[in-house]
Amino acid sequence: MVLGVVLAVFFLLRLVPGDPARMILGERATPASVAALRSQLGLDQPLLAQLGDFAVSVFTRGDTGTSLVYNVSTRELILQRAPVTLQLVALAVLFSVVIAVPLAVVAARQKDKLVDHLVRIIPTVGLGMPTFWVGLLLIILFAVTLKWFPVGGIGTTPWDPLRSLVLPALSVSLALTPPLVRSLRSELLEVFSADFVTTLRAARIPERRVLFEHILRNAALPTLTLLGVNVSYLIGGTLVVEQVFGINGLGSLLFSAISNRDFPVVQGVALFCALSVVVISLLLDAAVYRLDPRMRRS
Amino acid sequence: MTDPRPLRPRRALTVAALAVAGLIVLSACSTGTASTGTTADAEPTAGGTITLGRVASVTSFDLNNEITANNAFAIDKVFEPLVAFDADGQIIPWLASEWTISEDGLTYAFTLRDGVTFSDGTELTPADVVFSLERHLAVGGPLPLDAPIGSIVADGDAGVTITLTEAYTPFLAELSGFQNGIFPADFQGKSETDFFADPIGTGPFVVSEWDPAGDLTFAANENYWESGQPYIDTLVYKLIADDTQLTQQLKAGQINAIDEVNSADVESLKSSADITVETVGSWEIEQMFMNTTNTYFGDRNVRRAIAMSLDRDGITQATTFGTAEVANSLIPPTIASSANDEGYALDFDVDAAKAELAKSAYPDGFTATLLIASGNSLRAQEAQIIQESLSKIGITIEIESIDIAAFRARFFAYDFDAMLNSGQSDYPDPDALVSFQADPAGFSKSYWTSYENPDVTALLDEGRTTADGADRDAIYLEIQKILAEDVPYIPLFYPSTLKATSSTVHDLTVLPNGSIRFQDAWISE
Amino acid sequence: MSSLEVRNATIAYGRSVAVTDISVTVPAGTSLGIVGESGSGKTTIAAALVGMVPLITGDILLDGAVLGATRTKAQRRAIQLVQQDPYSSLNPRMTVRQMLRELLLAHAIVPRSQVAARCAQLMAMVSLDPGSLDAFPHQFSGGQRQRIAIARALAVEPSVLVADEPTSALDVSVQATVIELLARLKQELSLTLVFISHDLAVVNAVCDTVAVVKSGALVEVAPREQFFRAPQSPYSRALLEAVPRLPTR
Amino acid sequence: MSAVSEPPVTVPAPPAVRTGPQTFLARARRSPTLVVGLAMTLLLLLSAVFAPWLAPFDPSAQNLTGGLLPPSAEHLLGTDQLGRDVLSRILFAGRTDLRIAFLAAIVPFVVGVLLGLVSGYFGGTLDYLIGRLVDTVIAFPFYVIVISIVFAVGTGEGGIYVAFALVGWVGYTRVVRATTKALRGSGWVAAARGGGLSHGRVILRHLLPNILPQAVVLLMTEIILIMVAVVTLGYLGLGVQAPTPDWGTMIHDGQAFITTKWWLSALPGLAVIYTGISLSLVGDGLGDAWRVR
Repeated sequence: MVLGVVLAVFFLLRLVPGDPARMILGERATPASVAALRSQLGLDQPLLAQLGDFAVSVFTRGDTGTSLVYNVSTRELILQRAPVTLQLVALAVLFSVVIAVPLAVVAARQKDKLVDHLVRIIPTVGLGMPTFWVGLLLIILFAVTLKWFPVGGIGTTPWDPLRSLVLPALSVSLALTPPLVRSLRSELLEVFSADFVTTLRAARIPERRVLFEHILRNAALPTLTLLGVNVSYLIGGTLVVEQVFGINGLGSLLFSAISNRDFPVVQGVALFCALSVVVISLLLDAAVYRLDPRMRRS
Repeated sequence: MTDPRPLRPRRALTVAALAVAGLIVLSACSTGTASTGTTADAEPTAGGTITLGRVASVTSFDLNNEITANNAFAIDKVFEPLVAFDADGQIIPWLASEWTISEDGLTYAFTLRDGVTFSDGTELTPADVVFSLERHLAVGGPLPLDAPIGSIVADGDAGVTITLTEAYTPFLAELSGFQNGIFPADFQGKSETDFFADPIGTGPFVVSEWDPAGDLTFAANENYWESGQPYIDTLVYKLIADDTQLTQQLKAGQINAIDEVNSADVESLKSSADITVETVGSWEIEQMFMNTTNTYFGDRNVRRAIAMSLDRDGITQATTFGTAEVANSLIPPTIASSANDEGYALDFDVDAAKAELAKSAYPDGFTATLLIASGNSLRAQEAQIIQESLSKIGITIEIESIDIAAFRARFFAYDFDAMLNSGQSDYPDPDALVSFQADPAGFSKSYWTSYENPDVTALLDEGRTTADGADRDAIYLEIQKILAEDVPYIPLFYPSTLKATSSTVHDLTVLPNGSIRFQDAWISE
Repeated sequence: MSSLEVRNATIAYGRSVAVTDISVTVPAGTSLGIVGESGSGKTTIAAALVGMVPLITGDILLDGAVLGATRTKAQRRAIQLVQQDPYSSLNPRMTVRQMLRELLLAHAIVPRSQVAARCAQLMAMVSLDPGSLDAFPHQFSGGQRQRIAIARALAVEPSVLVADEPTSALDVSVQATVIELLARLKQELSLTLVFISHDLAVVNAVCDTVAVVKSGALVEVAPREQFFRAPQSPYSRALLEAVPRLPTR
Repeated sequence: MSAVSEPPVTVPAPPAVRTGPQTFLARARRSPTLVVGLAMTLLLLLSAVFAPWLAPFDPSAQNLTGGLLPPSAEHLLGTDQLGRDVLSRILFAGRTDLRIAFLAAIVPFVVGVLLGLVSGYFGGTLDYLIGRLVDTVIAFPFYVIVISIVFAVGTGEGGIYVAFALVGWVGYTRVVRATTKALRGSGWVAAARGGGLSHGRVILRHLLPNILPQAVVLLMTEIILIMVAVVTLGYLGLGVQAPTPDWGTMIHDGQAFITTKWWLSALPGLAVIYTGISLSLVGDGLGDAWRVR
């Protein structure tokens, strides 16, 4: 599957018109110097030879080659940029859960009351929100007007990086929260009416313990599964948000690489994203497996 | 040294230059500094960091192989050429303190400035100059030395003599480019790759931390030849790929300066008390290019009709918010021999445009495509105005907006009807723009328009060899006149170099090529 | 009216063998009851008879002709199945008329113009009101659904009907009426019937021959009267003794 | 007990017998979500269809000296940089964006549902291959693949249709495949096959109607996602070509003035959100009304 992603990216990119050498040298460079650079970068090799070199590089060094533009190893570039992106993803997931769980609990407990209806509107609003637009509004409101957070970038003083990630993570999580609230709410409703909950209640187990130890635990499973399904969407959203907030993570690396036709970097980032999706999905599966005794038996 | 014709500096520039005239001690020849300084009386204070936000990272210091601004404006902090230009585009002495040009224009004898050392403390010698320029000749690169150079010879302890095979008036201007900076002979024994990874030059700054895909940190060169300079300790080039972010981060005080200001943002930046916006005339010119091999655009009457149907004032005002100057000729007023005030351009007149189109082979109009690069909202706006304007004379324009790499691929293949793009002079000589945009023998075939006019070709050959003066002026005025009548491209406006800084930053020298001289800059508080 | 024969059949679901080496013959127009406890492989045999599950070894013969691994349209039509659970055996998004009509047309059983009449006739055959032809499955009770399932099976005019525990999902009160219906139809339409059940009483009521299956193997095949009077195998005896009260006939 | 002839059992006439559409309509009428959603969508569609009559100005008519005017009686939502009426442009942009979103949703819907059906019904090698293909496309960050395809095919509407035709089917395939797998084992599918019906007929006449409601609900979500993507592409300058108005381009063009003339970016964004809410409510409502007991 990962192989499929890489191959698709390799050929897709080469279908795209545009010459990396031209992008590096600019519009007024002479054809001679462009040709020289093309041959220096190996772009004049036949496509299959390029694919061969690429494959060798991936399997022997775990690298998709040297960046055409930056002239450094793609692996190095990605490893350097990945932490901030992964932090952003992690924080966004955290926010989503922190926002979604209480909302869903409140809505489920007050089923069909006003609160429930209000909460149920959230998914409908959230689905149609362009992430970049939400980001813009958050910047205007919380950074420019209220000055609570930096407008973008990643600061360098100890607390800055975290503060800088708050608004971007919020933008991403606002897109992710709606489906979470929706599924969690309906799961909770089912669990609330389940026999074992009635039994627990009848046994005078404190309501709080029922909620946290039994109900949430059961409702958490489908939520985790849903997160797994949305991992790729989540990473995609993160890449766009990085642009809006001027964060130099994988997203900005990828977008500049796409527009510069920096093939090795685009391939590398796509490979990394695909691997991340696989790894995160596996981790979530493992979590579900641990949490769900039924899964362990079968 | 020849005597470059006095330019018509813009009023703002003159005022700024006067304000700092008594303040900065430069060598006798280097005058004319545009400056952001609002505190004319203040003494520069040493120390501090300036963080400049830029939309692209610095990817290479190999000056002979680079052309793009993101690299050029970092290279020129480290490497310096023999001669330079000031904020008005005048050629000034730099590593060479003086020079003589022989009567026939073939021999240039330079004398190196006293006491110049590289950042590692080794002394600058004529051998370094010979090595550097010869390496550039060997490499060629995207900005090759076009001058017909015969020989480059070291002459004693401080002399370098360059002999041309024929007269080439733009030579000094060409030498002033960043790509002709001087580096140590033999790269101090290192490989080229190693040397440019940790470059050593005579410039005011040295590279201290560098992520080719991210930020670059410069430290002041302790051995800089202008004593006391640079004032600041550290200069950071911070990569912020998004325009809006650039502006917002400057406003929020997260950075001190931004390299490229969107004209739309100028008003809101100026309204902010802690921000200074510097507007300096550039060597750039925004144009609509027409492919003369195209059926319709090959018709001179069609091109003239289009020129007359465009309200260039309106376009300039609506798209640049008063930051740019309406263009009437190919050569901007920041470069000698500009015909901007000569009244050659075809004026906006819809009726005359219709009459002109009636004389063409396509009196009833036609449909054509206007190619633009996506992600550039300025061009998108211009394109829409042009589209609307041409519809008034019966020409239907379809706008095709494609990403920059695809855009370049298209026009390099001459595969376009008309496009919006900008011309840019690399050095302050009229020949640069004219050669690139009107020479059918050049690789770009008159900026991919395939425009060819034997009169123009003859004139531009003559201009290259005629010494600076009234005769040379006349040649370029004549070229601009013919171009204004044939209109292979319509000059729209001359964009300004726009820089914004927080008001604690003083005395930035903004150059007309878009670069900034930071050795004069200082930071208060 | 057709005869059905199973010869040395071994049937597997996935990798686990469900039924091993069974042989049984059902003469034309007679009925065979297959009994055994749940999990013994009864349903697997039913599935194999109608071609839903392939045989590993052995053959199924219809009127002496071997049925191949992939059956022809006519062969599939000849042997019809009535499934155990009437709640899942009817497409929830089709009306009864749509279901019947589709089959009548697919096999060109009657001309297009007579489809409506034939649908009504089929409903009458299973004792349902033809007026409810346009209702959806969820609007019927379990017993009614099982009648619809039978009508659907009969629509293609099969010669063999396989009924897989047709009453086990129904209320006791309606079980009898469905059994009676099947018995009547067998008689009226001269069907060859394979009746699968764990209920010996029902088998006794409907079947001419009884086959006992245990753990995927055939334990005993005997005519009904002989089986109920003097079962040969100990397992059959145990089965019979487990029935509290044997209905007499 | 001998051969019986019992009296015909009659099914009770209405109210028990109600045909499908009636049940659906009845439920639909009782679902406030659907009613509100449909009303909002209707309003949206009307404003899009009747934009030429509703809009006070030609959306492309420029006035270079009357740019960036604040809202006034003449221009209810002010003017943009080129002096064009913002209200008119928002109305016309809706027309463009909705048309593209709906059209671009068709091919992926048809392809995705069919692949899901075929894959889930037949299983085996084909199913394995389709499953891997789905995994591959899903592992791609969505915007990366869409942007790359748009680069390859060319910007503008054509590129958008191709891009979504290539990636949009996965969602349907994944859901439909899972559902079909679950339904394949059900008795009525076996019965249909046992009745001598062809695979094609079983898939199209029996399985399709059963998975269609789910797919249509998903379609609503996909239309919203496509609309947001079209707007995002417009924002990046890769979408609809000027001068055709588009909400994304409008947001981008207004962004430079966001601190002084916030409505230029905010209003087109709100229009996107309104569309999202409308369609989302319709999707939810349909889901409720279609659910089979």
